[in-house]
Amino acid sequence: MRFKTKMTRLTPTVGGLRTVQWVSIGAVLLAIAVVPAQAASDAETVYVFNTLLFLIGGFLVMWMAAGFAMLEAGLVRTKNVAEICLKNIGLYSIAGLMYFILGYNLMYGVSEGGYIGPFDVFWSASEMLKTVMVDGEEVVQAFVLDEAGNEVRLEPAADGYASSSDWFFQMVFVATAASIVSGTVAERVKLFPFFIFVVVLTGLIYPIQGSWEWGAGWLDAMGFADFAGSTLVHSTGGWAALAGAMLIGPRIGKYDGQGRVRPMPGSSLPLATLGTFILWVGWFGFNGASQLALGSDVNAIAVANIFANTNMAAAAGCIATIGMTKVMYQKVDLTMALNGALAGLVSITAEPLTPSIGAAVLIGAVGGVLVVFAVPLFDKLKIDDVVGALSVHLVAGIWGTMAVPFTNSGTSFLTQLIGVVSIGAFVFVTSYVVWMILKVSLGIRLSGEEEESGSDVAELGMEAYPEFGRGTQKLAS
Amino acid sequence: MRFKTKMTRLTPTVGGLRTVQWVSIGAVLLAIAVVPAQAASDAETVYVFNTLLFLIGGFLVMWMAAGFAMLEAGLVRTKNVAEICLKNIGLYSIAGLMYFILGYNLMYGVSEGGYIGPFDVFWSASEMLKTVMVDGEEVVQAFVLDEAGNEVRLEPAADGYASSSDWFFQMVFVATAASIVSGTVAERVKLFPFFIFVVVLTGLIYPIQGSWEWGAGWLDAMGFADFAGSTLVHSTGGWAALAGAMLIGPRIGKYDGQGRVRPMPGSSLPLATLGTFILWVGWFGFNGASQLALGSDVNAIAVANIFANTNMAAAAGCIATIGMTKVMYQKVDLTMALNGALAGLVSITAEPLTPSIGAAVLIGAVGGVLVVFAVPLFDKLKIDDVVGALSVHLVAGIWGTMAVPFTNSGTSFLTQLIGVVSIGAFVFVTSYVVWMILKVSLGIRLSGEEEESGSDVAELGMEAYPEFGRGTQKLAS
Amino acid sequence: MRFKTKMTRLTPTVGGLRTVQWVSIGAVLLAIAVVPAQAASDAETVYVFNTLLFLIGGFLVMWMAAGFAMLEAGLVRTKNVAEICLKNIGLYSIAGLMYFILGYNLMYGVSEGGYIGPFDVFWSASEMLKTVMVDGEEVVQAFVLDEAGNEVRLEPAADGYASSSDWFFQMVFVATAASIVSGTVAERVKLFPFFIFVVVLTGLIYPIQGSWEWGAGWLDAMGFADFAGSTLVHSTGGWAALAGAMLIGPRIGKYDGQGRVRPMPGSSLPLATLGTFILWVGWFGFNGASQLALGSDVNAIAVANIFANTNMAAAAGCIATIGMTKVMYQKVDLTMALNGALAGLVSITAEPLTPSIGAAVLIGAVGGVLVVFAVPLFDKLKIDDVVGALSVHLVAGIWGTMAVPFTNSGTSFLTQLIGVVSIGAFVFVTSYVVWMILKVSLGIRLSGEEEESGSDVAELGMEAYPEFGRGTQKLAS
Amino acid sequence: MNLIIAVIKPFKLEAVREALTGLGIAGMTVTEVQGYGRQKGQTEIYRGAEYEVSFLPKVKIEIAVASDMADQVIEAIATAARTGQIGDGKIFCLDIGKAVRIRTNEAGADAL
Amino acid sequence: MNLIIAVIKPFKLEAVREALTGLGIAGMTVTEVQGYGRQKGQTEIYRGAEYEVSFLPKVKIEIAVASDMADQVIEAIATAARTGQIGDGKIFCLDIGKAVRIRTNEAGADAL
Amino acid sequence: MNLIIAVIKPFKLEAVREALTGLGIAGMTVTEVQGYGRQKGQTEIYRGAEYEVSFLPKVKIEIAVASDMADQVIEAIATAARTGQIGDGKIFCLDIGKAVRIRTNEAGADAL
Ligand SMILES: Nc1ncnc2c1ncn2[C@@H]1O[C@H](COP(=O)(O)OP(=O)(O)O)[C@@H](O)[C@H]1O
Ligand SMILES: Nc1ncnc2c1ncn2[C@@H]1O[C@H](COP(=O)(O)OP(=O)(O)O)[C@@H](O)[C@H]1O
Ligand SMILES: Nc1ncnc2c1ncn2[C@@H]1O[C@H](COP(=O)(O)OP(=O)(O)O)[C@@H](O)[C@H]1O
Repeated sequence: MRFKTKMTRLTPTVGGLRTVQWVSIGAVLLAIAVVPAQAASDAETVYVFNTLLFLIGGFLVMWMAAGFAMLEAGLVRTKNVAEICLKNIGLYSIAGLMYFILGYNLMYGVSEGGYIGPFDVFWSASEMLKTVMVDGEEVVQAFVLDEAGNEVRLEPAADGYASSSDWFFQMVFVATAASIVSGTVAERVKLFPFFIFVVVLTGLIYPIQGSWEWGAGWLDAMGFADFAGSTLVHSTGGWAALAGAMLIGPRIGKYDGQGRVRPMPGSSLPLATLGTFILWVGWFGFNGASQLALGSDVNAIAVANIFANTNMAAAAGCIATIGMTKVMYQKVDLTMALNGALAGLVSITAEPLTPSIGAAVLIGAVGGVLVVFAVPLFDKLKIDDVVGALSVHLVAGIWGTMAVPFTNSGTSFLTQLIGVVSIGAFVFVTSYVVWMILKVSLGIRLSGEEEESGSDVAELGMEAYPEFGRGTQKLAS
Repeated sequence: MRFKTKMTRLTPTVGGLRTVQWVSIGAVLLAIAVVPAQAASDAETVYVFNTLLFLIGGFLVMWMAAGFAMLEAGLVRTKNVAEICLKNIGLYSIAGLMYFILGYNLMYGVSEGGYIGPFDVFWSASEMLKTVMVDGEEVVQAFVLDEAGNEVRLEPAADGYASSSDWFFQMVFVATAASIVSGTVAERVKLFPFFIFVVVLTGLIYPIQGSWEWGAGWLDAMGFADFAGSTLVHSTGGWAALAGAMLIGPRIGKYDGQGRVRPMPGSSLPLATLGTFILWVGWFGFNGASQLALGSDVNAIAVANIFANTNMAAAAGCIATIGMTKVMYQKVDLTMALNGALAGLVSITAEPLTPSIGAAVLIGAVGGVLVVFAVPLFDKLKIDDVVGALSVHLVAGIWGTMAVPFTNSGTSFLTQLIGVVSIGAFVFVTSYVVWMILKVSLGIRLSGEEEESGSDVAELGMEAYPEFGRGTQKLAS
Repeated sequence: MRFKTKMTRLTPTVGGLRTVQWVSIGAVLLAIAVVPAQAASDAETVYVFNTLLFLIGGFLVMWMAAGFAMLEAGLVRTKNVAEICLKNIGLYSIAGLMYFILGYNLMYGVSEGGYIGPFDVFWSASEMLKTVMVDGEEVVQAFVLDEAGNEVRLEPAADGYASSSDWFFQMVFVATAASIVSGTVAERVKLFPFFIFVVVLTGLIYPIQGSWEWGAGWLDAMGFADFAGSTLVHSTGGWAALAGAMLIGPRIGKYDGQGRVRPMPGSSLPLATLGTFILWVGWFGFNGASQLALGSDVNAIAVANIFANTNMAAAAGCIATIGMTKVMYQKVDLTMALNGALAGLVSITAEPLTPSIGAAVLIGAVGGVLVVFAVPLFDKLKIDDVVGALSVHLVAGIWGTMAVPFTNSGTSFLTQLIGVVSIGAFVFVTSYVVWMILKVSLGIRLSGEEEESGSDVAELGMEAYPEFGRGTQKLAS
Repeated sequence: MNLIIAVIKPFKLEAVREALTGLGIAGMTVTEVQGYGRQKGQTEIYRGAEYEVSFLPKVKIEIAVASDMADQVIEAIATAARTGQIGDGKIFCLDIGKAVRIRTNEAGADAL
Repeated sequence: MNLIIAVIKPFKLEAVREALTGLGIAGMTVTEVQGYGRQKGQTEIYRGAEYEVSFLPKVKIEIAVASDMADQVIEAIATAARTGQIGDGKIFCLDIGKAVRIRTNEAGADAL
Repeated sequence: MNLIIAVIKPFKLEAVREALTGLGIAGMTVTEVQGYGRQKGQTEIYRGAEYEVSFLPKVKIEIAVASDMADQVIEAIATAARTGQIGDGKIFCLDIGKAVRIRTNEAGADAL
């Protein structure tokens, strides 16, 4: 979980490199506490640094919503591009609203070691800014409620960061999980049932499983480690997507009578590339700010190491995929290379701090290799995953989580497995139930005719590229 | 205005939510002053934080220029895409140059409570970096001029931030106002007359009205509040665009003989979506850094609250528009959803600090709803606004400004109205005059033939997507 | 080089503007050293600020990789778009891996005034994070090795920044140089030979020449100045590209029998525009964080000035190009305007700190003008530079480097010339040799048939926009 | 039966479609094409090099009609598509040997 | 020889191609077109304004065949392209005076 | 009059246009098409699944000419478009019953 320091010491695991001793630092509060006797002003500086880290990380992760939108827009066919754009901006909006209404309190209000948090509606910031008179001058000061419910002046040292900055940062993560789902079930899912699923996922499913680890619930108590969410965010999105894909079935014509796969190439590979780059840059916020603290040498070093590891895992995932596809198909598959970079990112997300760069490279490369095998495998199972989200987020998410003990000796494979399985089971089952209810009530799939004419025309009544050829207008100029 | 703390206390206005008491913090200087007895080094830390806030905010707002370019490129027809790209990068460049030559001095050199600033050309930074000998070693130190014109060593405590960082941040705002205009008059305006208009807008019109509020002129003295520019930036751009649209007339064929609207769908909805996401992420800089200070707990909390409110207003605007269009047209209009998110952002811009998240949601949602009605309304008035900039920036800008008193009790509806009307009148009238002069002199509109073949060929002699179909070259190979 | 303060004093060179006295600040270590008697906590704050500057600068420069990808994807023909996307994400990945394996140690391990660094493989961070017992509580602390090889607790004051943050920042620069090459030789170079060239460029050529200046080698000792890499990064990329372009020859049909140029317009100007905006925003990191320090008033001012100058040089380059093309061709060439903005950025990169804004405008404008003449000149020489990278990065890079003495009086034209020539000669010759070896061994050019059907089909077996027309599938539905 | 092929300026498509609907013509097939003719293409500039764009965007309409309607249809298209400016386009009339409506297998004039 | 022009629904292209290959037809040329006919286009909405999209995406196939194959080919296309729904399209058969294979200069039926 | 329809490799368009201009042919209409024939399409791979792209990009040229020019034109196209490689394309010649220049209403050979 994110609020206590892991007190574990690591032994270096990658030979041959100049290795260093790492310790996973998960938290700010203790780190602050241990800095010897600081003056008030210093605690305030740390407070500002921590807040700033959340805000920078937050806008970077928010930017990932654009990355998912572009990646998915590039990988669906032209007739579904406008609708996938709408789904992505819509689900990002819904995720924020649900996390405000229900999610955050549910996730971070859980009791220590607990299983489910309180259903308190409407999150609000814990600080109050007030004007008070100091030496005859009006001054703005921050207040909080103490345990007795009295307003007391905020002591930055005792707090860590502005509560809204943390809320903002946690909120953008929820949207990531939801974005994963939209890519898998694209081109055939009905718009509003999909949005309803997002409401449940972001308001209930995600926060409940999230509370187990980051909310200091039972998985955290057990020693499970998932630094920035290989399992909590990426696999969670993947499991929810898998349940959806199984219930909704493949796109018309995707698998022919003899079980052969008929590729349905996406509309625009440069958009897909752009989306991948956006996700990559956003991931620095995703992993880096998950250190949750910046205002000390130790935390600054940690964030810097995370940046370097995150980048190198992605680079290794990308190169591994380029090499693998060249070897296997004699040609290099760009869409696989994009997925490979993303798989590298997902893989390192469970533990971006403790690996040396060399270890990060290995972890990311394995993630990339996994994608090359996972994509055809899902096709063999006739699970039609339009953008490869299952291979990238679910498979590499599991790999990344299971790989944590290689570099973080405070963790164990068993505990990691328990975490992966319990979260997977919970998310898959609840998602399956929700998709099923939607299927039998509203229906989750477009009619065959709608699917064939495209979801853009069916759901939006518009086209993504409405001009015919080079721009002859359907209506006179 | 941005340089003094508003000493007002707010009463919570949104029932049902756990409300907190907010106070709008507009400034750094006082905030610094009130921190009890700080050592010099602490003031320097604050100075660095404040500068950093401007720089981060500045590059985020600069990035919005790309957002406007993509949004507009996606919403014009193919034959005008290259030219709108040129217009956007050109206007951003012009805005910076004019603000350097004239604008900044005009805007921030105004006397307190005044109406117009000095026409001093060429802004320059106020600090000088010099090498001096200290204890036999060469050291770089910063100097400023004191009131007597003598060079004195910079005391960070007394200053607040590097002057260039503030200049940079204010400069990028000007470009935003100009970008709004380009979207409305797109597809028919002549390139160079448009650029001349931008010169006047960014060098004179924007800075003069801006000085009234942010330059501590008469509107600020009166108590008008516009935190980050719903009126000063967005409505200003909107009024200038409206004047242009009225004088230039609608595109050929937009309204038929019986007053019916003939839709002219844009060339690429994924580009428009990308543009919207870019604007959204840039807006965290737009609103967040308008706090103008970061280096204290109070300011850090304020910036964090602004981030959260900004995001949630956009999310609410987007969802409100999705819901409204579904109800009204049975289909969801993606372009409206994009406009809705932007309207949410514009709405919260006048006061992103004092609302609770719940209030921000409501303010943004109303902005989104307004767009759904404003777009057809402008069409009914035969004001042809290609990208919906009037609905988003003018209408939601007015709404956002008028909504400030709901959450900021230090403001009044009357003063807000005075601000909206006076700035609106000034900008509309001066813009109208400038457009009119351009119309009768150079002409502002492409010939019918040029418009029909497209501004790309007419003005640039090139095409945005020059290849025919899948890439047969017009010239061999 | 980047690690010592330049102790030079400048005399203002641009008349007419309110000029100030500037001093180039290149470094953190000394700047920290001279701050009078700071408490430990303050040094830690500075340490965090410096690290943060690298991290923010680093992700902005990383984002430039997306900018190059989009710029190049927009300027190649449709049949080569997917492959250029692959090249860009691949080269960015390779650059990081090579810099980790070899480059960084080679570049920054050089002896003072030296010519070549050590071939130590695998860079690793110099700090170790460890858990220790303090007053009975477990605390994480950072340790480093002292000269005797003993672990000692890290004293932030003596260090400056987290080593990984510096590594990350330097690493993303390498990719920039490689990106330049891909644009010039696009549409005809074979994929894997290109990647092999990138391996050598980023692992050997770039780090060796980089060590001469930023590694404190002989050019630095001589007084050569290149703040953020007009020569070290941009011209280096340009020379490597020039060697490649000369050996690979022009695209089929680019120059006809009579030496006339046959334009081959790029596939998508909005993508090229987006790429340019991405590069522009990334450049704030490129130049701004090259100050290498943030934690003092002097450094904050310096970074702020750099931001302002960087922006204004780009704006001036863009406007200069718009004006020039309008005058020369009666039409404005968007692709030139994009190149002009980039040329402004490259021009100011050698010295973004000492110029006043007015001087920055002039430096950038000259860069823009140069591009307008350089592009047809390279065509006259039958050097086929698909995206104009030679004109932008090589020509403007030389100009920017030679212009440093105009505003930085601690430099001389002669030394600048020596730097430009020696790095140019080294990079051109070594690149030429590598390209030549590749040419005679693997071959560097696609067959005529492959080039005509496009590198997408030849190398990737896929198409960037695989759908025919408005989305009829080649395979049913 | 005849197949009438008309190459017209793109922005005249709607006018032509309306004129034909006025004649009771229920169907047509439209293709985006590039035309080369007396109307000169524009000179475009790309990165300092001028070049002639010799092909201009046109729209090709194909209409199958009963032979007795052919002249009327040609007349209607010509009138609706005419601007009097160079580049207005051409109309060609060909014979159709056989026509079939796929849905119903109707043949001949009934298929139209 | 005949030139058979068929306008069909895009997603039927593959089925038609297979049917023709079954008949031993070795070549065809396909164009993306817009069709107007009895099948009504959908109503689209753009920024609050509804409009009728009267043209629908279709695919046009042109096949040159020896005259004795013509009826068989028409039949095969009609069968493969039929959904029974409105908008299935048309087949027209024209006479070809002369055919040449560019590569070899073969003429007549040998060119096909 | 004849309508000559030629399907050629895209990169031969310019050579054909020049050859025809050399014959005094003032106009033509060009369409981007997909061709299926003896020339096999490439195998493409998408996410681990191989598939045959059976259609290849071609360009279709339509030229209306006076009948006495037809053979000359066919000859010129064939020569200019020939690479000798498989996939060079076909030329078909059809009869035109009537031709009209929209701008002037000129008919017959004058319309061309
Ligand atoms: N001989 C021809 N065969 C086929 N199409 C032609 C021919 N001549 C002209 N066209 C088509 O008609 C269009 C208009 O012809 P053009 O000579 O430019 O002007 P006009 O229609 O005024 O005679 C051309 O762009 C081309 O598409
Ligand atoms: N008279 C015509 N000439 C040329 N093409 C036609 C004609 N009528 C119809 N078409 C083409 O056939 C398509 C289908 O025709 P339509 O009338 O919609 O349905 P159906 O095929 O069931 O009769 C149209 O979209 C159009 O492309
Ligand atoms: N029977 C046909 N009818 C119409 N077009 C054809 C026919 N056969 C071939 N084509 C067109 O000619 C092109 C070239 O034909 P192909 O058989 O590949 O090679 P070749 O031209 O060498 O005979 C095809 O791609 C197709 O567009």
